[in-house]
Amino acid sequence: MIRFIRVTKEYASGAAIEDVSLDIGKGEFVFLTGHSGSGKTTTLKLIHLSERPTDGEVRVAGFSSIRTTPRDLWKLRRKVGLVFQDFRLLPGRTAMENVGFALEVTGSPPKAITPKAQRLLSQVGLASKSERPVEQLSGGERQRVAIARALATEPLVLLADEPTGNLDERATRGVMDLIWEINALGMAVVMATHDLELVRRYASARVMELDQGRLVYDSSGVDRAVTHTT
Amino acid sequence: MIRFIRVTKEYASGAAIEDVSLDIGKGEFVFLTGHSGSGKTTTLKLIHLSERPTDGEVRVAGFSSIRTTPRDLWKLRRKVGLVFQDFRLLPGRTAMENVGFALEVTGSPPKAITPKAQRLLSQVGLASKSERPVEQLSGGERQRVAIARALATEPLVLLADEPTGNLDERATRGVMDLIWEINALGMAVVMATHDLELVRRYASARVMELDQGRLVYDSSGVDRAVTHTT
Amino acid sequence: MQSPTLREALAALRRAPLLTGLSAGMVALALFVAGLFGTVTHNLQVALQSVEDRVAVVAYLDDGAGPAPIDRAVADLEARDDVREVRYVSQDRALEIARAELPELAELGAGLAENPFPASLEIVLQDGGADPDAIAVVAQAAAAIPIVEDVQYGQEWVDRLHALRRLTGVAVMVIGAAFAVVGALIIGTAIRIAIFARRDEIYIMRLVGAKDAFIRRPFLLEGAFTGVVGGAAATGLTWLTYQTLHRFLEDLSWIPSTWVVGGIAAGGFFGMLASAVAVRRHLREV
Amino acid sequence: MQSPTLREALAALRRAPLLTGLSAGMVALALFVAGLFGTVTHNLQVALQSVEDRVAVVAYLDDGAGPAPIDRAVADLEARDDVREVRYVSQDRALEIARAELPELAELGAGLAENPFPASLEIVLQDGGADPDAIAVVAQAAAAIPIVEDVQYGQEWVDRLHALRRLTGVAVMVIGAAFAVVGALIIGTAIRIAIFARRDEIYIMRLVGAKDAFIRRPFLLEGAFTGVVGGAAATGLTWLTYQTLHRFLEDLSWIPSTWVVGGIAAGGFFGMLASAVAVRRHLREV
Ligand SMILES: Nc1ncnc2c1ncn2[C@@H]1O[C@H](COP(=O)(O)OP(=O)(O)OP(=O)(O)O)[C@@H](O)[C@H]1O
Ligand SMILES: Nc1ncnc2c1ncn2[C@@H]1O[C@H](COP(=O)(O)OP(=O)(O)OP(=O)(O)O)[C@@H](O)[C@H]1O
Ligand SMILES: [Mg+2]
Ligand SMILES: [Mg+2]
Repeated sequence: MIRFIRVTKEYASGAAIEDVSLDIGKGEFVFLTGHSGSGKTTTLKLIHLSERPTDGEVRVAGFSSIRTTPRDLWKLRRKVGLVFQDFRLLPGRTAMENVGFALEVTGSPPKAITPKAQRLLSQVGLASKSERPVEQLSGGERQRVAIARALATEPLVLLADEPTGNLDERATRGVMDLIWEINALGMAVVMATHDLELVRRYASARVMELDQGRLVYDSSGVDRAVTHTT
Repeated sequence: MIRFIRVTKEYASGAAIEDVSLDIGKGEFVFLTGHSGSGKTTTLKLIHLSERPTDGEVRVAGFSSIRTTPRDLWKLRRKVGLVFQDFRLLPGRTAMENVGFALEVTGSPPKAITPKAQRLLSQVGLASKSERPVEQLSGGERQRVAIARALATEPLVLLADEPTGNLDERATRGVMDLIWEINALGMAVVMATHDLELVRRYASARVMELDQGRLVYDSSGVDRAVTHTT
Repeated sequence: MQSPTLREALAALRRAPLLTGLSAGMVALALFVAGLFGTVTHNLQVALQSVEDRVAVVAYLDDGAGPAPIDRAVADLEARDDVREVRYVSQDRALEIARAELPELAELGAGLAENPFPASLEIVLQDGGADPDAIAVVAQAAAAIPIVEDVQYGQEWVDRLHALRRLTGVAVMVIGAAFAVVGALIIGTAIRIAIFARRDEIYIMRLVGAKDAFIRRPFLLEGAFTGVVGGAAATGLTWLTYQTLHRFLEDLSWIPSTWVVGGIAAGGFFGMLASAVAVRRHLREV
Repeated sequence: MQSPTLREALAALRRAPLLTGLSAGMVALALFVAGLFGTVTHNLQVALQSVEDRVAVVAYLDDGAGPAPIDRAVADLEARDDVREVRYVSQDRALEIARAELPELAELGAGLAENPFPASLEIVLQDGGADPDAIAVVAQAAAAIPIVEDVQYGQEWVDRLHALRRLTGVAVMVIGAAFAVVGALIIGTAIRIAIFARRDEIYIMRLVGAKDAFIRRPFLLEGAFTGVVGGAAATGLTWLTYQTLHRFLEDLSWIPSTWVVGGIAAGGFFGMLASAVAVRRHLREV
């Protein structure tokens, strides 16, 4: 599903990712941990090709960082759900519209859009606020809208950057359970987080740790087999 | 220092804060907790008067929400340091410039600005990245720039909205120690957080809990005396 | 739900009415300038035409020519395709005209033993006849008539008019082109700024998996809308200016309505085009 | 560190050169239109002036007037404050002129027993003398000279010229005002959009405790800068257009340099003012 082949990403200021190779299979659940600035966000950006590696190759759902042209990026993006560290919702639109937009863009039948978006928003606990412009939502509420949007298109891979950074324990549990459930149905998940508590709680997930751009730990070691338990 | 007198804040969609009275003294350290959407951010906004109460009165450092005109807001703002849930750094500028800007605005002598900003950035662990435009910083790095900026002007009150939401354990400890230290010198701190771990660790701080806009718990109870231990 | 394109365009209008309004206003102003220029050009054309209409070949007649041969000469000349009208000017009338046009001649008059002005035929050519060659042909035909003593056709005037036509032609083209470029740049700029203000949004749309065409379409619609609204407003402004001027300059005439319709349509088309260019460029940059 | 105002303004330019460039470009275009209008207005003035210069009172002399009284009459009239020049036109010269101006008279000539045109004095008035009343005074003075038989001053022409002056005055004012408003709106709009694109920044500055004046100053500087750069660019564009037209219209003259300097200064001042208005409004809204 996701494969990094000796990937390096250099910024003007230095390498954010250095010589990382990894392989994430269909339906795997991976926690990406590491200190602030270790390269978690950069790794996720490389996966959905909003950054291209300066060296090496990234392959995701059949798309290669070497061959995919900017014109074709949308095809990849429809297979990848994104939750950003800074939410990135469309301003001036309601929670509903933000989720609906992702569905529309990916060509859902117009009739199915509203009920589906509504269902997702209920699942993240925002049913009552679905008609609220996102500017009028609290930080945690926005984050949940972002999660609902990412899940809306039933992606093959979910990339989530600190999706629980603004959530309290209850909301975190709700969101995690939802993602865990969908993951069980076959969606791969890569979640960047520094909440070690969370990592410990979902102990059956695979854990990768980055340090200064290098992959320093991978719980599945040499053996890449997936053990998924609910 | 901070006093809410039966404060209510109604939005079109309902009350975000309802009939809250509180009193925070000089040099107090307060954790503001509560579920997502319970009104933590709104409370902080009311304190620095970027929102005005629809009912009741907010008094902060000698300024009243009833009498302070928009023209005079800057005077209040210079006494209040702010760390936002979404950072709110000035785009296109370096970490250094962001911190320096706050100092400049508040009338620091030009010569003192650079060394002071540099010192603050070192304290949050960003010495080596001070000349980097903030767009090129990771989430946690941005958050620390925001914290350095808020502390730069030596405010009477520090308002911090989930200041550790994007920080790993190590960075969290660094930042908390810094804030705790400055608090010991007399700066009041109101920190909204849902990290109960953090609240437990700094057990000597006062804790207030909001639920659906109401103040449902205050650890200092009737007795408003401050017990500060390091 | 309505069509996504329409909805997005409306959403943009709803979210940033100021921005859309300002863009439309800017386009209106640019097109207003074009409208004023159009009015000037149109009136220049009208004025030139009326001067051209006065271009005539004058055939001076023998002093002794009788009414019958004169009538025949008139009829012969009027039968020609390239002649619109032939006017007979008697000796007396010629003197009168001369007196009115040259103050010095007012002194003349009864004092003269004999009227020194000959009778003449003024031959007005068909439209577009100000071409020197066409005039020469008519002049030759007139000279061939026996009672015609001499033919004059204001060589100097014809040449001058021709020069004027060329000149105004060039001026209209140069200034018109300048205005067109200005208008184009203003519309393009307004839309680039509108897009600039919405760059985050475009970026998010791409991340969510929107095709470029999907992102582009609402902007095109918005551009066309802006152009049409701007064009209509420009027409209104031009009309107001025209009305104000008309009070003082009664000769002023309103531009042909085809120009108005064409202008508004061009505004719409152009707004769309400018949007397309701006979005394409922006999408390439992100 | 440099002055915060200058640094902030430069920072804006550095961070969003596109936006600043576009604003300056828009201002340049607006002022370019003003420049073209200025060129037209200026040349209209020049043309009117040259027509006015031709307004003269003509005093027809007795046929028998000798050289001495004529010289005295010329000297007397030239001594007047409101007279610029007096030209003597002999009988022969009058006939020559008449022949050149009226083709019909070409037929005359040797055939005439006696030259029917009287000699005359053409009295050219001082600048601004086209006022009908002023002309009447000079005409009376001329009529009082014994050898003067009659005085003419093209009543019709003077009236027409007066009407034309009034007309162009109105037209220049109306169209000029329209252009000024257009320019003002474009500059204001460009700067409002620039501010709109930076609203987050302004908001953050306020939260950090910046005084309104502190926030406003860089925008004012930026506005002034935009205005001056726009004005200079507009001058360049106008000059290019002028050069192009000049090749065909040799009579065209370049606008006075005071206008150019004034225009650029006005652009700067105006850019600043527009910024001030836009920022003030924006700060009130936030
Ligand atoms: N656009 C950029 N230009 C230059 N350097 C960058 C850019 N984006 C990130 N970096 C640097 O690359 C390193 C890795 O950044 P990244 O955002 O991947 O960290 P992270 O692991 O997500 O950290 P955090 O937990 O703080 O979000 C950091 O040192 C950061 O400063
Ligand atoms: N501008 C607004 N307009 C309308 N409703 C708002 C607005 N801002 C906040 N709200 C609502 O007020 C309530 C309290 O919001 P607030 O941002 O204070 O929550 P919070 O405690 O900070 O939550 P979180 O932990 O998720 O950041 C929420 O229900 C939110 O939807
Ligand atoms: Mg990150
Ligand atoms: Mg909040």
